[in-house]
Amino acid sequence: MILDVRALTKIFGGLKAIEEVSFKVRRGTILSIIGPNGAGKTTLFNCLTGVLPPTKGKVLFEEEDVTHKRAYEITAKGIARTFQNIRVFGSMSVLENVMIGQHTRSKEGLLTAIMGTRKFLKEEDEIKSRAFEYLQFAGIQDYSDVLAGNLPYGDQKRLEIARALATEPKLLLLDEPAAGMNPQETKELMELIRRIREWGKTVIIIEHDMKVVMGISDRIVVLDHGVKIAEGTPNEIQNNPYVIEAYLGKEEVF
Amino acid sequence: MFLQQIINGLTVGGVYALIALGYTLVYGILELINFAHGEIYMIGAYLGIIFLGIFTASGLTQYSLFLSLSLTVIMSVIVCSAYGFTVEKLAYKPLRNAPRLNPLISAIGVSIFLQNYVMLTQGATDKVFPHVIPVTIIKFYNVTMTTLQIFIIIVSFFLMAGLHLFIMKTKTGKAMRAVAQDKVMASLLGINIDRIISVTFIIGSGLAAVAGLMVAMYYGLVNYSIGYMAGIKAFTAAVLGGIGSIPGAMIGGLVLGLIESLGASYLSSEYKDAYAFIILILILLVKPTGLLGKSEGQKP
Amino acid sequence: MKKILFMFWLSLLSMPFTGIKGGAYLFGGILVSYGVYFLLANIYGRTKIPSVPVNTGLLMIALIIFSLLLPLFLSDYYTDVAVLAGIYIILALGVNVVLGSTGLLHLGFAAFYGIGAYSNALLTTNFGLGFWSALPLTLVITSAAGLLLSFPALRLRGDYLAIVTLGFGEIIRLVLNNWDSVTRGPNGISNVPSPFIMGFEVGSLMYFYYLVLGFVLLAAFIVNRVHRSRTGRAWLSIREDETAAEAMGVNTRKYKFMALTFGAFWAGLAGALFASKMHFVSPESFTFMESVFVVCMIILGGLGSIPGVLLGSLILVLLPELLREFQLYRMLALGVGLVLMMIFRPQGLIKIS
Amino acid sequence: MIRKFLVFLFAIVILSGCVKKGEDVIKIGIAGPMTGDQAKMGMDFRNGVTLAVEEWNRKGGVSGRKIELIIGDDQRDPKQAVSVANKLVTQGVKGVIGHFNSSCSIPASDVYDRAGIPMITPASTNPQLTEKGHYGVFRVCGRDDQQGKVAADFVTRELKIKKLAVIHDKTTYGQGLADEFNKFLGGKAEVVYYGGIVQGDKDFKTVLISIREKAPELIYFGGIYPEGGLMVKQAREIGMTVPFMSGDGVIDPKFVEIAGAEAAEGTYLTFSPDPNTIPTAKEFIVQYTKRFGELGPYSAYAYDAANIMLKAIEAAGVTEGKAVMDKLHSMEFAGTLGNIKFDSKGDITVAPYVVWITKGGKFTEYWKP
Repeated sequence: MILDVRALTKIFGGLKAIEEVSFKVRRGTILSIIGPNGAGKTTLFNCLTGVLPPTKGKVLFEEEDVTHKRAYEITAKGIARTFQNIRVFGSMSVLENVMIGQHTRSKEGLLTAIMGTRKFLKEEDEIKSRAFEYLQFAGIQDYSDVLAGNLPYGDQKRLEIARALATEPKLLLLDEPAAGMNPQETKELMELIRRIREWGKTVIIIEHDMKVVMGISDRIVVLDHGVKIAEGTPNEIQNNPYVIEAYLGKEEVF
Repeated sequence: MFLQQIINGLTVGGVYALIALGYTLVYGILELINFAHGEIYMIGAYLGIIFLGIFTASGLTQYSLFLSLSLTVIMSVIVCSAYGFTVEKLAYKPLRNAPRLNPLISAIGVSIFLQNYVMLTQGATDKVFPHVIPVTIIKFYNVTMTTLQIFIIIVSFFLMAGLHLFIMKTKTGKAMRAVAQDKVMASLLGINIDRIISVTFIIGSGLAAVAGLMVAMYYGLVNYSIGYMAGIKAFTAAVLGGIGSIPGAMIGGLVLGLIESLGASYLSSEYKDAYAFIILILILLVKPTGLLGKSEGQKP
Repeated sequence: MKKILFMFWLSLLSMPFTGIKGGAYLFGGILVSYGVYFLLANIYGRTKIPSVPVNTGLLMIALIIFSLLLPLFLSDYYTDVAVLAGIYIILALGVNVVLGSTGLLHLGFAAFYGIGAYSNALLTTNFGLGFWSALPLTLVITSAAGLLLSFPALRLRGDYLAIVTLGFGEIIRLVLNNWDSVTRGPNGISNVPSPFIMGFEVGSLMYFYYLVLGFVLLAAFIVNRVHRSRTGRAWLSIREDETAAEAMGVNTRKYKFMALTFGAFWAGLAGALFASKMHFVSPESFTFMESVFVVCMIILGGLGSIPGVLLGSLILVLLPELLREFQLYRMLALGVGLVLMMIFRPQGLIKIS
Repeated sequence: MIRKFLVFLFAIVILSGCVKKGEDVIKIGIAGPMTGDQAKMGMDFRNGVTLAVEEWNRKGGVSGRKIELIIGDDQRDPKQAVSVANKLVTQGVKGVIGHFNSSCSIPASDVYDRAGIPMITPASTNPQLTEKGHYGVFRVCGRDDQQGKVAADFVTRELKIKKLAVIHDKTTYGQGLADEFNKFLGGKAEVVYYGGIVQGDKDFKTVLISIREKAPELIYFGGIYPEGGLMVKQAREIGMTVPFMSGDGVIDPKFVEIAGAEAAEGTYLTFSPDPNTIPTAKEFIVQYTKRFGELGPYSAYAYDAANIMLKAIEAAGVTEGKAVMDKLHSMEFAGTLGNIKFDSKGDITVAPYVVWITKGGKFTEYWKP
């Protein structure tokens, strides 16, 4: 088990955004989290990555309690994420964006930078070349000097993934990566996610596009009103009566 | 002596509270610290002197002091509200979707502009409010106060209560609360956001004009630089009470006035201006939501 | 038509202050200037200021040579202005780290500037230290002050930070004005000595110019290096999106600490130079307007861009000196300029490269 | 943009080199707060100097050379003062009348000293200015310690007051004056309250209430008229009837206007003797009022300072700084306010202060030491 979530609860001023959610993720698999809007999926991500402190419950990452760690510490331990609404660093270049991802994997500080020591220069070079590799992996190496804010939408999504990968995570959380993409882009994205898994990373995805979910997931967790109502393989979920009920009348899913 | 200081503090605090309401209203709706609000108050004070001067010159004051003063108040409030309205349209509206820092800097620009605009047109020296209002000193036991002081305290409370009712009971007031809660939702419900924002600026500026007028009458002296310090202190009052909360602004203003009065008399009068800042920093560190503020659900 | 109505509205508003005649003049003035603007905009075919591609390397070398030769053919007066500009550049570079790179709107930088100036003045006049032996101490003191303020600053975002730093600046100024036994209150401290270099007094303006120039180059060099390092990137990411930065593994608290301390460091240097140049410090030099002035320099030049800081500081220091006759209108223009910049060109005159 | 800017810079450099110094005129600098909140003081002061210079020019100038006035605006900001001083020096002034505020004169005097240019201030009363030991610094007004002494003498000898309060506005001038006053009381009267207020503040009731508790027989205020006026007004509003006393910074018609004639009644102020009572000043007052209207408190001093500077230049025969300073130190001058002779520090030898009183909204001379 790479991730073990135990009875995680988050309350916003009386409102339970997620309640007693528990699940486990096996190393090297893809887990999807689905559920209607407002089911608490993004809040769950925020609690897992330390963006929000959970009210109750525990998060174990590689058997280590990371529940109340701050976001950057969790990133350093090996969990990276993308955001639902794109959050690239708009007025920095694409390459610089990915170089930020390398932050926890490098260590040179202020003084060596000022003096321009050989060690510092070597590290900068390494960061740059590695960042470039991630850009290549995500297929946006041609835009490395473009300001991230000027990229087309789909490429910004790819950039977010490249940036998250640059933190060298063991577990990658993707928040609605296919939202707003056309079918061609979605197909390429699924390909990219598969390659990430082949690379030995574990992936958790929040996604509405059921083609994506059913196509690549090993397991699926379903949330509704902050509560986990089902968990299983794509096949099991498709036939789960609770899930069908939760979705019924809201969206035509299947 | 203590009681005397309290009355003094209430007078000053009432004025702070009126200005603080303007900050709180705007912050509630736009999440913008309207740095220029202090200057609007200063403009209100100047307008009072200017209009009263015009009425005196035209003989109205000699004919009826009450009529002349009422007209002065009405005119000052109208013109001052127009200033607030125009400032919003010119300097903040184009920036509504910009990063948060931009409207704040724009507000600082407006503040610098208005200050120097008044300095250039009205001169840098102090303006004296004409001695037309008869001031009676009231004394009981050890405490002395003037009729003007009582007037200021009463008017402040009256206006604050009025505003509270307006926000709670009227349709526009309810719309204002809705916009403050959630702009997107409010516009979906058919509320004209631009109009509500304009109304907010007009009300805030009108209250600031009254505060300016009362200060001009009370101290009898106005200059172009009074807006800065008063603005900062009123903002402190708003934060102290919990920014966005109307009763909070009132209580914050009064508390700040009292703290200043007592601090200046029992600690040191040289550091009088520092008390507001020290309180501000402490409040923001210890209880950023202020005395009456509700803690909002944090969203990243 | 709508525009003309709007101009009429503006002049109507101004009438209580300017009188009817003044309001009419204002109306005419706005109308004419709008006409001129309209004409010019039509001639150039577009209304936006084009961004300038700058070959920084070559330009920098040219600028350095130019500034080295400058005092040889400048009068004392303009050398004096140039020295002041240099001091402001160092100060602005410091503020740029905090505001430009990290995106923290700090409105109390005059406090660090003042602490630097007073530390230098006190150490040299009271303890008989020279400029050079006082300098490291001054820098430590100001950096420590920067560190101290970052504790409250860390917990606050955006506009709250602005107002708290403003308060901090005012408190420091009040302390400088009221702590008579140390700062001599409003009288200020006079007879601050000039720096000595190898037993040789840098009293003359021209030598002081070179001293300041040296520090400016050093500051620009160091800030530029840091700007392009891992630390600089972390700062930028905080400015762009604090939550995303934290999620990318940047310890935002630590880097804000560093930015505030590093920024205060340069403000301290600028203050020390200011004290030994003026031979005199008093609390009046470290007001809120001073902080705003420096922020304006950075906004004018372009947030986060070092050439922008240089340009912004030069414009804001030189223009008022050149147009002393228009002194009265300087602040008026500054206010309007800030608003216009925010609306039409928030990225500053020089685009971030 | 950058390129244009560089061209612009070059143009300035070339232009500044082209400005030829007209050798047929003598340039005299005048520096003070010409804009800002003390612009009125600056204007009075400028008018006085202008009048003197015009008279000289009508007579044909100094040694046949006309006088040209160059005006510097320090906005009462010490930093601006240094900048203005440098500008005046560069423009080749041979002497400076100014600055107005002590906080400006003190740092600016360093600049003039370095350039070897004499300066005469008509209004900076802080002792520090001439205590620095610059050879070329003079003042035609008194010093705060002289003023403070006169006030202290008046309080202890004439009013025989035993208990008093001292307030100041925390400025170089106000605090300096209050401290000197305090010093010269020499324990002959008990100071029951001593403290500062914030310049620019409008509410002094809190301080006054604290003072009221101590029941002093007099309140001495070191500061200028806006705060002075408000303080007197507010003291009356909380029922205090004690007399106030202050210095030359308060003696301004606006003081009465702010406080109201009734509240201001009986306020003592130290200032130079009334020029209207001095025979030598008669001609000056007529000329000044004809041209500029009412006399400002420092107009006569400004007029005298300019005359003294020009007389010294004429006597020296050259405009070279050292020679002029020598003359300033050695000569005796007939000023409108009496004969003036400078001591080795550059101060006038006779302390000119008297006590005035506010009566019926006007200031009148009341007591001579």
